[in-house]
Amino acid sequence: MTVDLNLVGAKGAIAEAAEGKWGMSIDQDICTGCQACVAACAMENNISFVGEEDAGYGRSQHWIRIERFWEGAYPEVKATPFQPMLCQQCGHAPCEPVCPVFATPHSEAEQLNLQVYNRCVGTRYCANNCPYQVRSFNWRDYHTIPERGNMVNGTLVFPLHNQFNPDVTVRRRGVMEKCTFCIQRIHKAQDKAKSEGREVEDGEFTTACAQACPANAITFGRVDHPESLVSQLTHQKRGEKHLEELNTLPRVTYLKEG
Amino acid sequence: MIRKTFEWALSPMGRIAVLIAALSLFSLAAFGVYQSQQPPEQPIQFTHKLHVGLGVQCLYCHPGALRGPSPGLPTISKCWGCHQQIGKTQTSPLLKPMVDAMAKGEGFTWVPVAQVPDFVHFTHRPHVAAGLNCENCHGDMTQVTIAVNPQVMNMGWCLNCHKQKAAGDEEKLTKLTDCGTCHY
Amino acid sequence: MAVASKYLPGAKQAHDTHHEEEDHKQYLMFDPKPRGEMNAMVMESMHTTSWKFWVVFGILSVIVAVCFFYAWGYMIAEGLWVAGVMRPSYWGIFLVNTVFWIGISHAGTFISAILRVFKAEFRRPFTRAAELMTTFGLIQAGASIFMHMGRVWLSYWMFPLPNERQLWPNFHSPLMWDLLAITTYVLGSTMYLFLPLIPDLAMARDRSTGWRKTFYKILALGFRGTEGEWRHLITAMNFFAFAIIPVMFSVHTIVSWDFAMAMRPGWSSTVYGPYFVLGALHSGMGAVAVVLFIMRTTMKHMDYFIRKEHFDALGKLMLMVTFAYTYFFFNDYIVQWYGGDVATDNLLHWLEEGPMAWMFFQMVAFNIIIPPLLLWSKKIRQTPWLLALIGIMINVGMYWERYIIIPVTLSINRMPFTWKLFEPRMDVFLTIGTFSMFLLFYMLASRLIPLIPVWEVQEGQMAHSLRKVGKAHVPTLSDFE
Amino acid sequence: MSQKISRRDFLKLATAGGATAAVLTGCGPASRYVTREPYVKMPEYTYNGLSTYYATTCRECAAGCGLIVRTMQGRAIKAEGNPANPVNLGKTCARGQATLQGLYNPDRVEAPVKQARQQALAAEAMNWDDATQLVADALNNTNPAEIAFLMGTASDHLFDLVTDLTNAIGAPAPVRFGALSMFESRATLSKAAEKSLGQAGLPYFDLGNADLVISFGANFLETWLSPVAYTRGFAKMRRGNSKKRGYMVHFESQMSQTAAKADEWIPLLPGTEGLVALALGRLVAEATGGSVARVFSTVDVREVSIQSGIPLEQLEHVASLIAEAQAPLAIPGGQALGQTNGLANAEAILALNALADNFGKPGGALLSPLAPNEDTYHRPANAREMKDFIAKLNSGSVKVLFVHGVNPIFELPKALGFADALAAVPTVISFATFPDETALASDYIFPDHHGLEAWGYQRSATGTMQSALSGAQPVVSPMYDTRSTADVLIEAARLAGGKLAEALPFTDEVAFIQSKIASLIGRTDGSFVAPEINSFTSYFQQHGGWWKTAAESAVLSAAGALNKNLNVNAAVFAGEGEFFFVPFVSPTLGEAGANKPWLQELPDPMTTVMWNTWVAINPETAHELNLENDDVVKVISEAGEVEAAVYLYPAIHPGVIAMPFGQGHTAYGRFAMARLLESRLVGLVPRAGEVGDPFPRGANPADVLGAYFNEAGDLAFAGMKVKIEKTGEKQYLSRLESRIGVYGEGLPQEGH
Repeated sequence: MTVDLNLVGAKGAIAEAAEGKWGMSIDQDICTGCQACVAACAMENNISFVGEEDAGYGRSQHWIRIERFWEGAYPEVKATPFQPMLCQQCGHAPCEPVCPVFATPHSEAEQLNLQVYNRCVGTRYCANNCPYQVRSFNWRDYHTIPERGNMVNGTLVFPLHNQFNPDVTVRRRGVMEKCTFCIQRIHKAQDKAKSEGREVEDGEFTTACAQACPANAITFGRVDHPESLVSQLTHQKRGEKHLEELNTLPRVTYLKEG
Repeated sequence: MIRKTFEWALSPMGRIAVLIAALSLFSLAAFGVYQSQQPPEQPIQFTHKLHVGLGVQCLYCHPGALRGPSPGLPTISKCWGCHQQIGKTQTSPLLKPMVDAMAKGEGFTWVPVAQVPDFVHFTHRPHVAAGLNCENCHGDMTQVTIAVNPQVMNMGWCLNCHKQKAAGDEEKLTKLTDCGTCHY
Repeated sequence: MAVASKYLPGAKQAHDTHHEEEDHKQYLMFDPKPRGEMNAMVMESMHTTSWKFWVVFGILSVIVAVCFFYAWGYMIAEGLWVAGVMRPSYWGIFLVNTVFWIGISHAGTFISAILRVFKAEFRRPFTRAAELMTTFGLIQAGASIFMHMGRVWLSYWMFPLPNERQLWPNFHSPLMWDLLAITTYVLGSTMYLFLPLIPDLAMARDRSTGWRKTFYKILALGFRGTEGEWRHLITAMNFFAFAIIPVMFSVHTIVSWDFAMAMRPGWSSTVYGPYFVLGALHSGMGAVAVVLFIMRTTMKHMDYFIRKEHFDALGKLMLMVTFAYTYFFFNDYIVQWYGGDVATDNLLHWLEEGPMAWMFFQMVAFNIIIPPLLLWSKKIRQTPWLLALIGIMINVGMYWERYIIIPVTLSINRMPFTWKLFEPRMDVFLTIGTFSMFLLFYMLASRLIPLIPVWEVQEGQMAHSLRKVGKAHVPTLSDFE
Repeated sequence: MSQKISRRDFLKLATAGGATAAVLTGCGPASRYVTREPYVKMPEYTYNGLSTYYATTCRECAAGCGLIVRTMQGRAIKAEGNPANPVNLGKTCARGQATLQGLYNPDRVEAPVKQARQQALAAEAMNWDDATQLVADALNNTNPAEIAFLMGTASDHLFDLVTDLTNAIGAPAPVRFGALSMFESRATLSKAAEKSLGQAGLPYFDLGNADLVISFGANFLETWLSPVAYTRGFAKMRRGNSKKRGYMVHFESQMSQTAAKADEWIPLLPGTEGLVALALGRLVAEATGGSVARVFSTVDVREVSIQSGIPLEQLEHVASLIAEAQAPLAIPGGQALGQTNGLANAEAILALNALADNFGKPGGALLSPLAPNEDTYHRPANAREMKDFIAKLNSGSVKVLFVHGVNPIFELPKALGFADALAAVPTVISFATFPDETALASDYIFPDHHGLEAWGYQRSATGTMQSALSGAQPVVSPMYDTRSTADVLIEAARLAGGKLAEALPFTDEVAFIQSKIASLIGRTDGSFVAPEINSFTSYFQQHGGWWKTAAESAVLSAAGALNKNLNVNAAVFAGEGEFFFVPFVSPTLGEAGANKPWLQELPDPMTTVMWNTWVAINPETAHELNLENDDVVKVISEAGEVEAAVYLYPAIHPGVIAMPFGQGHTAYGRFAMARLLESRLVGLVPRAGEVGDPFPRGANPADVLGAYFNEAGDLAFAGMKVKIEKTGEKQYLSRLESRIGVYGEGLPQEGH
């Protein structure tokens, strides 16, 4: 099932047809905001940390962040439910058409928004156009800031680099990056299933954030398979998608309280 | 006026000067290309020709190609497994580095020839599973000593083959030409 | 055929013929000088270089070397980290500069092409100055775009070059349209600068010696001033004059689409196209006023060519553009405000009451409120330094406008958790570098190129005459083209 | 031509500078050729390009979560939870995820060093033979009574080994301590369990099966005891029971992360939690019409309402919730216990559970089972015992002090004077992996492996009702010239000979571990069965430990908790200040996370502050004191003072200020410290000194805590009163959240 959104036009009633392939549901009622997903994501995807000054200036590289607002005033004050915000892998993504070099193409095969690091020239238009503000830019070569390494016999050595996940490209300066729905895990699972001559099963693998979540608030899987766990969660009454009115067709469903 | 400016080039000596300049530029470029195409220096002049000729299968030394992304280079103990039974091993000057390394318990520093950049996530398994033979990409190893690439392994080369293989199958073509298949 | 000149004060009833002729002397077109003398004046203005020039030139060169080349090199090596860009203001001052310089560049084309097409006679002495602004402004705009890019060394990927990857640039992207439009504009406007320059270069060639002679010789392409050459040249100029007008409108419209096509509150506005074009003219006119003032005060003989009448006409033009700009300004803001969309409401609230509100209101005052109040008065219009001051003010206002549209508007989006105010960092140096480079180019050009299109002035003067109709002298224009 | 990169360097996990270039060619120009060196002899379970997974135990806190670590070509790539381990069931917290940043931290002690108590890590390395001999001599030549061992909170194999060793030579038993156990008030919990449940041990609260949770300061979603297990329970309580969405009420003076997840957060004055619990008990008893139990009978509800600052209606409302709930559960914890009346508070809160009759029942208060090879519950030392220990050090009766797995100079309140006491000990030997404050103040550092390079096992103290022993094994070969402390001690004992050698007759650490788990061989009630030690050990490694398949259940009686007189005295607060001071453990950093850069970069869940310490203060109060965000204030107690920047926190009692514990290191590596930067554009406080000079990052609230204890001997950490002084400086706190979008900063009125 492929829908050419450019042919159908942005405003058609195509949302259902374009439900996509991979999707995620996040239960805000049980998300405790513990940041385990943020850490897991960083560890899995070779995301660089940027240091105090840059982090305070909006340059942190988190691919997933947990939002929290306030309601009311003391003593009736309430923190709004923690809201993990990550790339929504829109079916009709605003970031995609604006890239001049096709560094943010839509994956027709996986129905994901890709970010091809080696093609990116760093115009940052995609990040501007992302209504969810979930793209992060490599403002500098954070991984090789000299203060992070040790001098060993005259060469600068970075012990932290030993941790790099070989399945994920390490990004250099001037490149946009964002959540990939752990596409390396998708590929690995698909490859494994194919080598065993079967389809990928629901729950066989999951993204790093969903894997880590102690509350199991994040569920990942095929939204086009009605029997998958994520489909069933997504179609609950308390499911909501963010900024749906912009017709971005987000693939992440937020389950609200109640 | 323009003619006047370039008058000197029309004189016989001028023509020769232009020719020399053009030739030296060309040869410089040719030298550069040649330099970049030189196979790297390897610790041992390993003869693929000989080994394949003796009937050693590619996958015997590079078994990873069946299972995952990287075929792997043989460990020195694997080399030794056969070579310890060959008398020539101890005498051949070509094999001396291996004998020494084995004695010291050290490995070799090989220089892989078929390389893709880090931002390309190439996996051997599906390619082997799809029925490709090693020589389809790596050339005929019965002809070479040290492995050399028979062609430039760039994206156009990948895509050409992907498109050929997926001809007529829309779904497969989508999958095989998807950016996210190799780049993530 | 004789028609009444469009700009002259008309057939005023006067009694004293002598005085009338004196009156008309204040207009360049009625104050002819012999061709040889005029050519000598222009050449002299080009050659007379005081030590002050070299001091300014030296300072600017140092600034360009440090603030432009060194700073840019450092930024390429270190990453954009040294500039102020961050989430959510992924675009910063570099694109402000781009839009600003493209805006400045509009003045040249407008004055030169549109006024030429409409035969506005007052344009004659300063078309060249305006066209130079176009070309040099576009160079700065282009440089700013490249500064903005994260991996500028790969910028050639934006050009549709054949490659083994079977990849094309994405023609869906407004940035691609932008690239094409700006490239077209650069080529077109450079050609359009060059064509009217040929006769003057030929004139300079005939009056120079040494390396200058060689220089002009090459550039003048062997122009001798024969009938046939003139005919070809005029045809080409007319062709370009008509061709470049739509390009000019399209280029800034397309620049505005970078914003208008985006899904950002405050950006996604259908009026952005004409609004940007008018904004560009607004700042461009101001810049022309400044340049004319500087030329007139610093270069020899320029008070002959650039007169009060020109400032007056420019002032009127500025007044008109201000009104048009005002119209689009309110069309943009009021419609957005009335829409009541939450995100836009947040944005307007931020603009009007946030920490950058001073800039917003200064922009409104500088661009909309103050110019008409001042430009209304003929006295002010005819005072060069005042008009230059107004020009600077409008340009500051327009710079603020772009600053508000890009980093300040970007501070607000649909995710309140990420709102953050942009802080300029090393981009300030680069901005200074760009401005200095523009000035440096201009100064250099003033020494190498006749800033006054002598032949155009002479042509105008030949065509204009006073005819006695009854007792009155009526200015006339004979159209001999 | 090309950078020479050898695979062996990857293997050694070490130091090749080229490695950087290889991985970093990522998006840059890849050098044309990189070199590769294959294994000399490939481990048989390793395939090229395929990952190998090892099960081990997370050592970031004492909870004992199981980990599965993915390794590739000898490098550890990613840590994930072990799905089989009953404590965490495949999940981890952020600290567990970041454990690799400890392993590959650039600031590790790379070889044994003679430290001679200097400020920075000594450059001169010793060799391990000398080091081991030194330990042997210290053990041999010192009167056993004058040897002391100080260890971390976790009850692990090393603790068993040291216990065996000290028992054999008659030295005092090892002391276990950690800041987390201090802030968790484990001694109080154990004592309260003993008094109310009738048995000492760590109580376990079965959140998952409760439908109403009343938490008194227990920050169980952050760091408390076993946060991963409790988070799982919380999720089940909320969403797991199909009938009803679980409801949660949280009493605490500031809105912690746990409080933020509660449906109702009720602020109260610190120290009144016990009274509130009693009042609730009385109201519930009255509402349900039964007789009021003895424990609740003396309380005056109206008085409690006034003292705690909670309106009477609100108390009645909560009481009605309890009365209507099927399975209510009350949890004591956090600052409710860190008071001078902490034990009474705990008992009062447990009495609420007794009233709901949920002791030992699903959804109620249970008692954590002992680990498989544990005979009695060994709790870590409480603060009063630490005070005694310090007194002992001060008296000069300790000649040799061995420190492992704990950093008391940082973790203990300064008022207890550990740093000074250390001066009275002639020989201090630290086994620290990282150059922390205590290690630098030692005579020698004989660095232990990082947890991921080491063998071991760890008892899970709580978090599951299955008795569990989590196994650890090295997932990578050691990065540096470090040596397992267990091996050092075994070897030293062999060198020393005599009783010592007899006590530890093992060839190495693994043999010792095998001896300790040998008792489980043949047991059929566990996760696997193995007939003999070798297969048992390999299963143990493969499964990541051994645990019983069935949950334990002890029959507990509620009678003791209800039928007694309980005097909840008013809490006593030390100091003259106007604010109650509430320190809490940073949920992202924990006690020892400050040197892991990604933990530093994780925003605090509530304030979203990264890389620094803040002082949370109610905006109204701040307004009165003329304080704004980022104003640096001095927090002054009778015990000391610290400086930190203000965060106007909307959800804190106006009379309370709160500070996270975890930062303020004066050592512990580059990420735990801040460095003077060249760029001063964001408005960080300018400081004197050269660019690049390190200075403490943030502040340590333990510096203002006094030596006051509750009835169970735990530190009354929330029992201080402080005053604050504006210093006039500004420290721009790096926050992830938008100050504009969340607080309307820069806009004329609050909000928008």
